[in-house]
Parts: sequence; C-alpha cells; structure tokens
Amino acid sequence: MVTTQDFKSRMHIDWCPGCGNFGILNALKRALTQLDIGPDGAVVVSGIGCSAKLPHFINLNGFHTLHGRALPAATGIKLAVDDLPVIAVTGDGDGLGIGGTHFIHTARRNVDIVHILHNNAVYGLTTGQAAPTTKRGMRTKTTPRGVVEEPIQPVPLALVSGATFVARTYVGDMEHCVETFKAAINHKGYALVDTLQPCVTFNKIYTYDFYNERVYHLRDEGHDPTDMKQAMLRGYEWGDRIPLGVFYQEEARPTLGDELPGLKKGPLCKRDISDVDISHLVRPMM
Amino acid sequence: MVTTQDFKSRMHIDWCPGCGNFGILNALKRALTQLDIGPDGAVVVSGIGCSAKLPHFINLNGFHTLHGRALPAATGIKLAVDDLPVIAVTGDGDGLGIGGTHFIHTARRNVDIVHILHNNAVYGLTTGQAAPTTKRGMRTKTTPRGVVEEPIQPVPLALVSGATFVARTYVGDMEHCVETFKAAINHKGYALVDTLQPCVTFNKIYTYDFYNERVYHLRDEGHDPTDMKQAMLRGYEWGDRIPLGVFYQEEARPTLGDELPGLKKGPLCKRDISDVDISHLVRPMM
Amino acid sequence: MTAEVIPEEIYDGEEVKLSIMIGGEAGYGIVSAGDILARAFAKCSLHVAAYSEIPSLIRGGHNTFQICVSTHKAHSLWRALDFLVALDHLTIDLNALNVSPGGSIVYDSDSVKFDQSDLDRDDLTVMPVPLKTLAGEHGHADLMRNTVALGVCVALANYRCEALQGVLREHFKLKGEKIIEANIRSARAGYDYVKEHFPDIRILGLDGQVCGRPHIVMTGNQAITFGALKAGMTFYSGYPMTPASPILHQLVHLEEDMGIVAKQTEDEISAIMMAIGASAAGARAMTGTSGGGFCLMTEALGLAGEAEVPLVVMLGQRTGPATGLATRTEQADLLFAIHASQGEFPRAVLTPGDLNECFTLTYQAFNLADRYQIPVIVMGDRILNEGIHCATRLEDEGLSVDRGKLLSAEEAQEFVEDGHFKRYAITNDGISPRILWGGNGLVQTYNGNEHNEFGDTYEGRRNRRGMMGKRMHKMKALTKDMPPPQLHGPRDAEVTLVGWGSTKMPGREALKMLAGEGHDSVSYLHFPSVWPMDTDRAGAILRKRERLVGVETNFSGQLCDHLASHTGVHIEDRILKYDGRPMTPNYIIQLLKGVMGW
Amino acid sequence: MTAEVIPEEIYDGEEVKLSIMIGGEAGYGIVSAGDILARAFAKCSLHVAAYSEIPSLIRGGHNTFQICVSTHKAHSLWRALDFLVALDHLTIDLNALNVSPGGSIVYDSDSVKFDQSDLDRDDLTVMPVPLKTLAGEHGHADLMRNTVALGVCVALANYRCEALQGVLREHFKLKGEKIIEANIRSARAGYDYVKEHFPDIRILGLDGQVCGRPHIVMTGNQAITFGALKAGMTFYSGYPMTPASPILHQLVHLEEDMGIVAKQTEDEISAIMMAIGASAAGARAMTGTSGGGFCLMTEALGLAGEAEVPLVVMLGQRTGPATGLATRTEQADLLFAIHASQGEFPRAVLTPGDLNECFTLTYQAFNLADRYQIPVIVMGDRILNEGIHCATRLEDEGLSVDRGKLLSAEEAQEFVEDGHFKRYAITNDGISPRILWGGNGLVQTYNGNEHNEFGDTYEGRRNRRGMMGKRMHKMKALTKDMPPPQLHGPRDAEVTLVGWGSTKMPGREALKMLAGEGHDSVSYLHFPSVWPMDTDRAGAILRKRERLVGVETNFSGQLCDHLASHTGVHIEDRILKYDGRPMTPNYIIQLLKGVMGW
Ligand SMILES: Cc1ncc(C[n+]2csc(CCOP(=O)(O)OP(=O)(O)O)c2C)c(N)n1
Ligand SMILES: Cc1ncc(C[n+]2csc(CCOP(=O)(O)OP(=O)(O)O)c2C)c(N)n1
Ligand code: SF4
Ligand code: SF4
Ligand SMILES: [Mg+2]
Ligand SMILES: [Mg+2]
Repeated sequence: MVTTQDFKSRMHIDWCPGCGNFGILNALKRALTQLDIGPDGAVVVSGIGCSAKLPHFINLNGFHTLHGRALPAATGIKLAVDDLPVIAVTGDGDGLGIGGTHFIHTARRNVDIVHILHNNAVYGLTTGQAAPTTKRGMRTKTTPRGVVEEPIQPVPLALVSGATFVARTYVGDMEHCVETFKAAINHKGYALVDTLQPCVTFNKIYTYDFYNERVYHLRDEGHDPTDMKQAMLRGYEWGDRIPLGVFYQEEARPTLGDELPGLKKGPLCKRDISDVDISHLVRPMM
Repeated sequence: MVTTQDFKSRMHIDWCPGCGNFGILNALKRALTQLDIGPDGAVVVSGIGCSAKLPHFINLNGFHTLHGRALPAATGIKLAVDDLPVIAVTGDGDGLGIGGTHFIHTARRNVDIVHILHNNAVYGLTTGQAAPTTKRGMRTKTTPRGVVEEPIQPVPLALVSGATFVARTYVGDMEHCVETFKAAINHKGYALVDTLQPCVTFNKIYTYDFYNERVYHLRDEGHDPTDMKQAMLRGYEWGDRIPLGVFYQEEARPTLGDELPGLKKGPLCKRDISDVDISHLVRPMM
Repeated sequence: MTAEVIPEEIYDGEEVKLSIMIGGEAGYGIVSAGDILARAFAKCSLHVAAYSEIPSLIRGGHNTFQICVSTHKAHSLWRALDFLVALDHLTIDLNALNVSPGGSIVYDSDSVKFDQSDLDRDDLTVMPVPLKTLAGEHGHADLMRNTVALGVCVALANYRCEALQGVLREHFKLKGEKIIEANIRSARAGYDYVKEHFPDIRILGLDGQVCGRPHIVMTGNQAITFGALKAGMTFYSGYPMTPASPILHQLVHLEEDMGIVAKQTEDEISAIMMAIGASAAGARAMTGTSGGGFCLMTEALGLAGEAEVPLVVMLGQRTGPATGLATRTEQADLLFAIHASQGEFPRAVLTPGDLNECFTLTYQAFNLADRYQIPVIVMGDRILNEGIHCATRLEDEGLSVDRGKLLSAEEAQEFVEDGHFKRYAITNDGISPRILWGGNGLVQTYNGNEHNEFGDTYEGRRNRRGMMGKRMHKMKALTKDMPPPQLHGPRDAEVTLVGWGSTKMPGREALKMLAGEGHDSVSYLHFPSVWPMDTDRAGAILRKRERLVGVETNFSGQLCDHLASHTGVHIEDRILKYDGRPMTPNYIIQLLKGVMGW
Repeated sequence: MTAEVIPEEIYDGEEVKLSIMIGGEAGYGIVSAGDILARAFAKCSLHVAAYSEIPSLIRGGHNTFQICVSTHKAHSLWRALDFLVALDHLTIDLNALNVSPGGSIVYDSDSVKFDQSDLDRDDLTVMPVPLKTLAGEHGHADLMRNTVALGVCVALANYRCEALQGVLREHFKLKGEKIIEANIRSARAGYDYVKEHFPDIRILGLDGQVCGRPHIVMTGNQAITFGALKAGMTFYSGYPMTPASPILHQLVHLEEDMGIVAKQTEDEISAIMMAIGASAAGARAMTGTSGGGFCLMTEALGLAGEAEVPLVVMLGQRTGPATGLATRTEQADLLFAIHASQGEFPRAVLTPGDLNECFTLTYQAFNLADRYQIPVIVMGDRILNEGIHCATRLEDEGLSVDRGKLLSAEEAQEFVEDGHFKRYAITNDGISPRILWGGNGLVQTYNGNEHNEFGDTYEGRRNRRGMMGKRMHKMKALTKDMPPPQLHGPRDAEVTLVGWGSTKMPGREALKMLAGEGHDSVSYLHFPSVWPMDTDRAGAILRKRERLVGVETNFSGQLCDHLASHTGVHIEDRILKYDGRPMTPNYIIQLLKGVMGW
C-alpha cells in the first residue's frame, strides 16, 4: 500500500511560504497514493521555473529538463516506457510562451500523458515578469504600464488543439485538485489540467481571495463534458465566475501510442537489442 | 497610379505549374494595386518553404527569413517602420508547426500586420511530409499509414489567441482572395488570412476540385463577424461545407504599436540618433 | 603512436572508368533514373559513385545526376564526363565544358533544338536521339523518356542491357507487370537506337568487366540508418531537413517490421527533446537534422551533457550560412558542432568519410553514447548523406552492443542510499550508473541543473567542482575510444593531404588519379573523428609527415584551425571549396599541383 | 605591433581597503541593502565593487552581498572579509572561514543563536547586535532589520553615518517621508549601537578618506544599457534570463523618456528575430540573453550573417552546461559564441572587462554592426552584468554614431539597375549599400538564402563564390577595427597573466595585491575582443612576454585554446575556476604562486 509519506523527499522545499505550488505537490502525492501508484510507478517531467522544481520536492522518478521543453521530453519518455504514467509539470511561461508550439502539438498528438500547467499568471522564478496568462493591464517588471496583450486562455487553446481531456482545478480546493489529477492520470490520452496556483510573491491580482470569491464547479451546473461547444463556451468564462472541473473529455480517440505499430512488440526500453537482424534490409542493396 | 505590372519581378517563378501559390501572388498584386500601394509602399516578409519564395516573385520590398520565423521578423519591421503595411507570408508548417508559438503570440499582441497563411496542408518544399493542417489519415512521406494527429484549424486557433481579424479565402476564387487581402491590409491590427492553396504536387486530397465543391461565402449566410461565438462555430466547420470570408473582426482594440509610448516620437527608423542625451540617466549613478 | 595505416587496394589489370551525367528539368525523374542506372552497374560488381544536384525547388529547375563507374574502386565522383545525356538545353549549356575530349553529348532531339556549332568545341561527338518518340512508341512519351535515356547510357557504356532490366523490374515491382514491361521495352529501344545509329561510338570496354567482389550500393543515409538499426536504435524523431530527411522517410516504413518508433515532430527542438526523453527512459534514441535544425538543438545538446543522457545526433551539413544553398553540400559546421551549447561537457564528434564508416561509426556512436552517457554527433554532408556510394559490405565485425552502466535493479542496489538511487554517483571513471524507470522499487532523477549524486538541484561549490570533474573526466577514456586518424597511401609520402568526413572519398580518388599520372608519393590522412582527440598522437602523426596540405569543403579550413589549436601543428596550405558543389579529385589535383609546383 | 599599454594608476598614500559581507535568508532585502551601502561609500568617492550571490529561487535560500571598498581603486572583490554581518546562522557557517584574522562577525542576536565556541577559530571578534529589536524600535522589525545592519556596517567602517542617509533618502523617495525617516532612524540606531557597545573595535581608518575624483557606481548591465542608448539603440527585444534580464527591466521604464521600444517576447527566437526585423528596417536594434537563450538564437545569428543585417546581441554568461547554476557566474561560452551557427560568416565578439568597457564596447558594437552589416556579440557574465562596479566616468570621448552604408535614396541611385536596388552589390570593401524601406521609389530585398546582388535567391556557382568572398572580405577591415589587447602593469614583467572579459577586474586587483607583496613584475594582458583577431599582432604581443599564464573562469581555458589555434602560441599554465563563483585576486595569486614557485 502506497502512502503519501512514501513521496516525501529529502530536499528542503524552497518555494515561498504560502505558494500555490505546495498545493499542487500535496494534491499530486494524494492522487498517486489513492491510485496506488508508488514512487517508482510514474515519471514526473518538468521544464524550468518555480513549478519545475517539483520533481525534487517529491520522491518520484523525475526529469528536470529545459525551459519550455517538458512536453516533448515527456512524449519521448512515454513512448519508450509505454506502461508507466508520465506527468509533465510546466509553468505558464514555460508551457504557453517558449513552449507554446509543443503545447499545441502535444495536444493534437493525443500522447497519453498528464500535463499539469502551474498557472500563476506570472514568471515566478525570474522574479515577476509578465506571463502569457497575465491579466491585461497588470503591471510587472517588464510591463510598467500594464500588460497590453490579450491573455492566453489555456482551456480554449487546448480544446482548439484537439486535447481529449481538458480540466481546470485550483489549489485552494484541495479535494478538487486531487480528484482532477486522478481523473487526468486515469484518462487515456493527453490530459491538460490548468491548475490555478497563486504566486504570493509576484501576482497581487490572482490571489487566493480572488479565486475563492469566483470559482465554481462545472459539475454543479450540469455541464456535459462530452459536448465540445459547451466546453468552449465555459472555457471562455473568466471573470466574476471561474469554472473548475472537466470541460471536455473524449475517450474514444486512440492515443499516439495506440497508433504506433512499433510499440506492439512491447515497451522500447525493454527490447532485446543485443543482436538486431537487418540482413533483409541490406540484401536488396547488393 | 500603381498597376499590377509594377509588381512584375525579374525572377523566373519556379513554383510547379498549377500551384495555388500563383493565385496568392496574383491576388496580392491586385490587392496592392487597388489600394494604390506601390512596390516601395509595403514590405513582405517570409519564412522558408514554397510559400516563402513569394518575395522574389513580386517586385516589392521584402525579407526572406528563416523557417518559422516570419512573424517575429515582421513584428520588428512593423514597429520600426510604423507607417508601412507589413505582410507576412508563411507556409502552414512554417506558421503553425515550427512557428506555432509565434503565431499565438503575434495574434494576442495584435501587431498591425497581415499574415497570409499559405495553407496547402502539406510540406511542399521538402517534398511532401505531413503538415500540421494535413487531413487525418492522409498518407505522406512521413506518414505511410496516414496522419494520426488531429489537424490544426488555423481559424479557431487564431480566434482563441485573440486575433482581431480572422478570415479565410481560397485561391480558386480570385475575386474573393483580392477582396480579403484588401480587407486584411486595411484592418488595424493582426489580420490572419487562412488561404486555401492547393499543392498540386503533394496534396492529392485538398485539390481544386475538393475545394470547388465545398466552399461557400459566410456573407451569403448572414454571418456577423463581430460575434465571437458565431465565428468560433463557423471556424470549426470543415467538411462538406467550407466557409470563406471574414469570421471575426474587432476594430476597437488598440494595436501593439498604439500601446507603445516610444513610437510617439515618430518611426524608429527615421529617428535622429546622432547625439542622444543620456546625462539625466547617468547622473543619479554618481 | 601512429595513424592507422590503410593500404590502398591493388587491382589486377588497368582501371577502366566511365562518367555519365543525365540532366534535365526538375520533376522528370532524373534522380530515380540515375539511381536505377547506378544500381544496374553495381549489380555487375562495378564500382559506382553518384550524386544528384537539385536546387531547392520542386519543379522547373535544373536537375542533374552524375554517375561514375569503375572496374577498380570509385571512391568518388570525378569532374570529367564521358557522356552527357541532355533532356533539356540547359543541361548542355551548363555542363558541356565538363565533357572530356573525345566524349559525347546525347540529347533528346524531340525536345531540344541543338546544333553542333552552338558548341564552343569540336572534340565531342553529338548524338541526337528521339527519346520522347521512342518512349511514346514503347510506353509513355513523358513518363518514360528517362527510361529510354537509361538504355542509351547502357549502350554507350557498351554494357549488357540485361543488367538494367533486373533493376527496372525491382524498381517498378509495386506498379505491376504492365508498367515493368513498358519500361523494359523503353530501355531496350534506347539501347537499340544507339547500337543501330551510332555503331562507331567510342567503346569504353566496360563490357564483360566484372570487379572481383560483389558489393553493395546505397546512400550514406541508408548506411547510417542501417548502422542505427543494427545498434538497436528503437526511437528516432526528426523534422524534415535536407539532407537528413531520407533517414526519417526510410524509418517510418520500418516501424512495424523493426518494432521501432520514427516520428516527425513540430520542430527540431521537439525532435531532440523526444529523443532525450526516450533515451533517458532506456531506449536507444537518435535524431537527425542539418545546420539550421542543429542550431535549434544546441540547448538540448547541453541538456544531454549536463543530465548525462546518451544521445546520437546526425548532423548532415549543407551549404550555409542560414538557409544558404539548401540542397547543396559543404563541410562548414565542424567547429560549431564541437563547441555548440553553453558551458563545457564531454561529447564525441564522429566524421565518417564513406559508406562503411557511415554504418560502423553510427553503430559505434550508440555505444559511445551509452558507455559515456554523452551526446554523440555523427557528421555527414549532402554528398555523403544523399550521394550513392559503394562498399564491399557493411562491416559489422567487431561491433557489439554495449549499453555501459545501464544497470539492473539488483546491480543498482550498490548505489542506493536511504532508499534513493544515486543516478549521479561519483565514481572512479566518472561514469555513473543508470537504471530503467518503473516497478523496480527505485527512484531515479535526471536533472539539467547542477545536482548532487541523487540528481537533486544543488549549488554547493564543492559539489559543483566534483560534478564538473566527474563529467569531464570521462573525456579521458573516451579519447582512447575514438576512431584514430587513418593514413591512406604511402607512409613516407612527399605530401600528405589532410581531411575529414566526406572529403575522404575524393581524397582517395585523387591519390589513385595522381598515381596514374606518376605522382605516387601522395598520401591522404583521414580524420574519422575530430573530438575528443588524442592530441599527442595526432600531433605526432602530423609532425611525422613531410608536408601537409589541408583539404576541406569550406571557406576557412576548420579542421586545420582545430588541429592547430590542439596539436600545435599549423597547416598553412589549404585546398578549400565553398561553392556548394562537392569536392572532386580533379579540383584537389589541380590545386595540389599549384601548391607543390608540379 | 604591440598591445595598448595601460599604465596602472598611481595613488598618493597607502591604500586602505575594507571588505564586508552581509548574508541572510533570501527575500529579506539583502541585495537592496548591499546596493545602498555600496552607493553610500561611492558617494564619498571611495571605490567599491560589490556582488550578490543568489541561488535560483525566490525565498528561503541563502543570499549574500559582498562589498569591497578601497581608497585607491577596487577593481574587483577580494576574498578576505573584514566584517561578516549575519542575519541568519547559515551565513556564519558558510562564510566564517573567509573572515580575515582580526576581523569581526556581527550577528543578529534576535534571530541567531550563536556562541563564539561554535567557531573553529579564535582570531575573530564576535559582536551580537539585536538588529530586529532595534528595527522594531525605530521602524519595522522585519522590514528594517537590514537597514539597521547598514548602520552597523558604516559604524564598523568608522565612516560617517550621513553618507548613508542621503542614499537612503534617494532609495525610498517614492515611499514617502515617513518611510524615509524610519529608515534613517533605523540606520542610526545600528550605528549608535556599535559605537556604544563596541568602542574598541578595530578601526580601518576609512573615515575622512576621500578618493581624489568623484565617480560613478553601477552594474555592468546599467553601463551596457547606457552604451546602447547613447549609441542610438531604439529597439530592444528580450526574454527574461539571468543575468541579462535587468537590461530589459531598465529599458521598459525608459520607453517614453527615450522614445524607444523595449519588448518582452515569447521566447529568445522571437527576441532575436524582432531585433533583426527592426534592424533591417533601419532602427538600431539589440537583444540580450544568456547561454540557453543564445542557443536558441544561433540560427538567427546566421541569418544576420547571410542577410547582412546589423545586430547587437548581449550574451551574459552564467554557469552551464544547460541550466547549470542559473544565477552564478562563468566564462565558458567563448568558443561557442565565436563558432555559433552553421556555415561561415563574419561576426565580431567583444569582451568588455569593466564598467567603462561595458559602456564603450556596447556603443562601438552598434557602429561595428552598422559599418560591416554583421552580428556583433557583446559578452558579459553574471559578475560583470549584475555586479556593482565603479568607474571615474563613462568615457564617450571619441565615440560617434557611424551608420555605415545606410544610404539616402539619392545616394542609392548608383546601385539601381533596371529600377531595382542592389542590396547586395559587390563592392571593393565587401560592404554593400542599404536603404530604408518605404516611399523612396526603390525596392529592397533582404534574403537569408544565398542570393544575387538584388537579394533574390540564386544558386549559381560563381555567384556563390562572389557572395561568400564579399562577405568574408569584410573581416579584413573589421579586424583592424577591433579593440586591441591591453597590457596592464609593467611591459617587461616576469610573468603575464592573460585573460578576457570580467577577469580583467580580479586580474588587475591581483597585480595591485601582488605588488603590495613585493611581486611587482607581473602584468595582465586583457583581450577586450576575441574575434576577429589580428593574429599576427596578437601572436607578436604574446611572444614578447617572458612567461604566460592564462586566467579564465571556465574548465578548459577557452581563450588559451583560441589563441593557440590562431597565433600558434600555446599557453600551458592556466589558472581556471569553474565553481560558479567569481574569480578573485586571491585565487589568482594563490595559483600563480604555485605556477611560479614563489
Ligand atoms: C531558454 C531559457 N530562457 C530563459 C530562461 C529563464 N527562465 C527560467 S524560468 C523562466 C520563466 C518562469 O516562469 P513560468 O514558466 O511561468 O514558471 P514559474 O516560475 O512561474 O513557475 C525563465 C524565463 C531559461 N531558463 N531558459
Ligand atoms: C530550422 C529548419 N528546419 C527545417 C527546414 C527545412 N524546411 C524547409 S521548408 C520546410 C517545410 C515546408 O512546408 P510549409 O511550411 O508547409 O511550406 P510550403 O513549402 O508547403 O509552402 C522545411 C521543413 C528549414 N529550412 N529550417
Ligand atoms: S515566486 Fe511565486 S510561484 Fe515562485 S515559489 Fe514564490 S510564490 Fe511560488
Ligand atoms: S510543391 Fe506544392 S506548394 Fe510547392 S510549388 Fe509545387 S505545387 Fe506549389
Ligand atoms: Mg508562471
Ligand atoms: Mg505547406
């Protein structure tokens, strides 16, 4: 039996006190525990950012890669291990700015991974520049007169890109967080979890108070997650009311792995390659 | 008075006979002519691909840049010249694959440029690999068993990214093409024109016949381009019927240039920099 | 401390050589026709080398395909043509000057209006052949014009038409018997036309010639692909880019057969990151690209260095800078490949020079990558990757898979502390253990930030020195594992040409041609790897030569600069070429004569 | 052919030096406190050098700020501390060993439980000060603890508290009079506490000392920013990355004032491409990043080379490989910067070594970029970019804007053929004309593919040779335009240290310290630029030295390798440091003594 204690890491957790990342960390531990997945039973892959330190703060297989590049790394890992759950954690700059094209393409590829997007609407680790999700008008280190761009909305963007599981959760609602992560891990295919994660140090707009006053649960309003149109309309909702829950889920679509004939012979990482026969390939060249 | 003859280039046009790119070239010449913009009156910026050769086939200021990078180059040019129309032409691999994150961010930035997306749903110049827009199931050089990814839909993607002008046209409908390019050039802000451009050599699915049977005009069906929801629904339409026209246009939003106080002193490229005074900046450091 | 000395082959009897070029508008099957012809000669155990020149466009441009055939060994193309087969007029305009005195120009009299007097020279035979008409009579006027031309070429070579028929049959096997037959008839028609109308044409005496050993003919890309597959590569990710794309094109067809994954990605960053992910997970993984894509991969190359992930990157060079001449050849990325990415970490750069090295060095690249847990760059270029070359066989003797310290869970116990696996354990040889992820009770962390032995980010000063030292220490053993320089030709030659990568082929051909002219005191020193380098050994080898002349397909002589930096030997004389066209033995000889005052 | 000889300053009177470190948990204003203190000393015309060490995290980690003050010239930090001010216990654990014999440790007795006997040495004075209590009494216990510590430092330095007050007033001016007063009171409380409780503390005699000339104090990033603005830069695009981010942060505040655009982009590729676009359009444009971002920029660097777009790139190095130690310093990207991107094209690599060079070389970078239409890389590193340094003034004498061949429409007529402007006209000096786009009746095409004189893609062989030749020819004049090596210290020294970039600062400090110990026959050869290089001149300069020792903040000695490659001079002895911490004079001296057997 796995317990959350199994995931305790040796490292001092150096996120700011009160940071929403703690919630993500705890929810992930609880989700894995409840799914009976142990520290050797999954791989967590991160980019660079405050978010990206997560693999060191949890005792779980991990790879801390480069800024913006968690998704393709996670894809490569997933295709090679095949049977292990792979969880990519990215920041919002990480995942939607520098890594924006990987986001779109990972979604449409329907790789069977979970993508936890640490959405703090700011660049945390580099001390407070604007992120792609930063609210229009917010003053940051790089936007002293306020952000002038329309913020990226991860949920509609994922929907448009063909993601088969699109959800939002909020670290201030731990039960919901755990439940959503579990659903994402259980989903076969690319699963985006837009995770609202207050940055207590650099984002004074999207605070716990801000979210506490606004979040509501989609399931309480009879949302049908198989209906793309509904999902899209709800996905755009971001104001006085902010929906949490699964916007959209499509279970029938084959994952990338399902489509690859090369995986039929078992996981790549376990293949016996000691003496590969290529003679039938070379012969026609003679 | 500008005439289309003014745009005739010295170069031999080496696109395949029948290629849809000819239509784009001709429509662009006519649009510029009708707007009385001469060869020195705009700048055309391209990436790399069959599409990207356009600057050489038209006598017009141009910059042939790198694969995937036309949009940020066009942004830099626009911010520096300020008063000239800037037209970025990209392929679909170019603009949505390797250049995907620039696409999203240029849209949300609302840079005042036109983006003509040469949508042939295939990699032309590299002789027929799958593009992000290639139809699911199509066999290409890199997908002998058919493409397994969901195609990217440029129109919804641009809408979600905050573009203020989103249109589709088709080279088989020259009048519409000219009219759409003109509207895009006249629009203040980022204007995407998803331009259906058959690749006669490598795409045997999205042919002239295919499109001729399916395209219809949004304006004939009372579409209201100020209504984002309608735009989104129409944007998803891709099957027996394929809509052409302006899906969405928002005229009030300031462009990136409008938001930049540094441009108030006139175009950057014409600034007198022979003796810039910085003494007031250095003084506090003493 | 010496170079590996490779004696050049000695054949009985005089060498008979033939060089043919077919040229025409792009989009008319010039390249596949050339390919068929090369295979036809090779089937009969003649040596061939072949290369297509294609501008970066789809149709309407000018394509050429050159084939050089020899009874001994055709290491490379040479410049002089015996026959030029022109499907359009431009072919004659651009290439007539390269036809040797006494050679011939064949042209399609149906498509080309041409008069002998248009030519500035009268030492050539000009032969009009109604290719289109003949094709129309036996198959299809437009589609089979090139097949008729093949028959013409075989007749000119005075070779057996049957040789061609087998290859045509193979080539069109998926198109059905009707198409096969029409092609065979078309080829025969071209063959017969020549025999009938030009009975007196210069005979090269290839007929009946068979080179001793049977051999294979393929592109460098094919050999690289086979080397990778043989080494157990199961994951390849790539983004299309000349001249690397054919590797991806070939592999996607083998996914089911070989049980591998070959994936086109959204860009090169994704390609290398997927390969790094797959490799960290335990699969043998590779990516391939050209210079522009390699630029985008440089950051991840450093990740493989810092996180110690085995990785093989094929860098197929083409003419830069930037998009340059996108479908042409150059060797101008040597110093970039050696120094790419910020910071310092061990890497290996292999520079195969012919088909066999494409195969063996790609294979070895995977072993080096696994053994030292480093990125290994295998450098090709357009002529090596997409040119058609010949080899006796693909040597896999002495090659066996070595996965280095990829431990089983039991073996790994030694490196477990407090239940945590030390992915980056400090060891005597600098190489740390690694394991597979999943279900083994162990947790393993990879990290592209500086880390402690467990892989967790740690910035301590002493730790940093330890980790840098550990990683860089691997260079020591790695250096000994690198393929050493090879000396081709006489050991005490008057002058030694020095080159790397594909230049080996025209270099060796030049030795052969020079010997034919009586200059037999020339050798060629080939570097099949450039980094890391046993600099003492390389320096000693270089200093032992009487005189050194660099030969590189670039502007500045990058290998020469590199050798100067690390061995102290400055090579002043450099034969350089940077026009996007392949190095030829003729060019080397011409410039060498200038240098040597011959 | 010699180095520019820079005589080291001679001051009257003995040098008085002081080194203070403040350390504590991240997030408690250590860095801004240090900054205030540095400015306070500088206001009184003392020389300062200061540097913060911050791990890559926001809070909870350990930050330090070190300030070195001198009556003569503080070229750099030195290792030995006179006072260590500890706001937490970790500060003592990590840094107590660096306190000089006779020095003192001050700690916040409200937060740190500490006992002299915990210390392994008894040659220090330990001074508990209730920082938090004092802050609480005069301002705010948590927020003003660091301000109290500032007062303590000034007292320890035996300096005037008024010096501090002015800077506090300036620093908090936007926060209102109440906050200002509370801070001044807090500082005073710290000052008085020391004077009262530790009247016998070692006096360093700084009081009353004033260095001859007034001077400025700022970070390298500030000097770079000012250099760029003075040179007329109107466009800056960047993506946040330590240590380059502060340039962007500073510029966004100046957009209105200076009439410029400063834009954060979605990644570094976009940053460099926007700058290239703006520059092609005629604005002076720049981007800045660190190694990881520079990797992503390499492809576009080649575009600037091939399309001949002037471009300035600031590459602020940090500790690699990959993410390495993201907030620490290193000089390990030299060879990468010189060779980055596929193919060969002219570029310039400038390596400023101090504040003044940050300013002047950035300025010059724009002139070189415009004059030769090339990318120019200005290399910094964390200590140079984010460290606080001192200079007498920013020298702008002799600097004037030169836009090269950016022609007016009238001037351009000479290059018009058939109504088309020859953007890439072949000229004698290899430099082609360019014009502004728009409304001038001329059409201009830039191209990253190989092109003809009009900028249209063209693959001809002769054209290629001509264009390559044209571009590479620019190197000739460019080489003469590069800032030459500078020799600091005696011309005929027994040993000459050789370095580049920021190492100039500890290098010169080492000369001063060595001279103080009687070793006055040491000089320092600084390379303010590394590519292109007048290799004959550099070789001659190197060969003239009696003995050479490389000094670099990297693992392998990249400048030494580079010099070997191009001058033939091999520097065997290398003082290298790769632990992410800055090079110090002490480290240089210690290793130099080993090398020299002193
Ligand atoms: C190529 C590259 N560019 C820039 C950086 C610097 N950098 C590190 S984290 C980061 C952004 C952090 O913001 P986000 O992705 O939102 O993550 P958060 O810290 O908010 O979790 C940046 C720009 C980098 N490490 N690599
Ligand atoms: C960095 C980089 N990677 C790959 C290439 C090779 N390449 C040239 S064009 C192209 C794709 C062309 O497809 P698309 O963008 O759809 O344009 P089209 O030719 O169809 O107009 C590729 C992959 C390149 N030039 N640069
Ligand atoms: S900066 Fe923000 S996101 Fe980063 S650790 Fe602190 S609170 Fe969390
Ligand atoms: S390959 Fe396709 S897109 Fe390219 S020129 Fe030919 S038809 Fe047009
Ligand atoms: Mg963030
Ligand atoms: Mg396309």
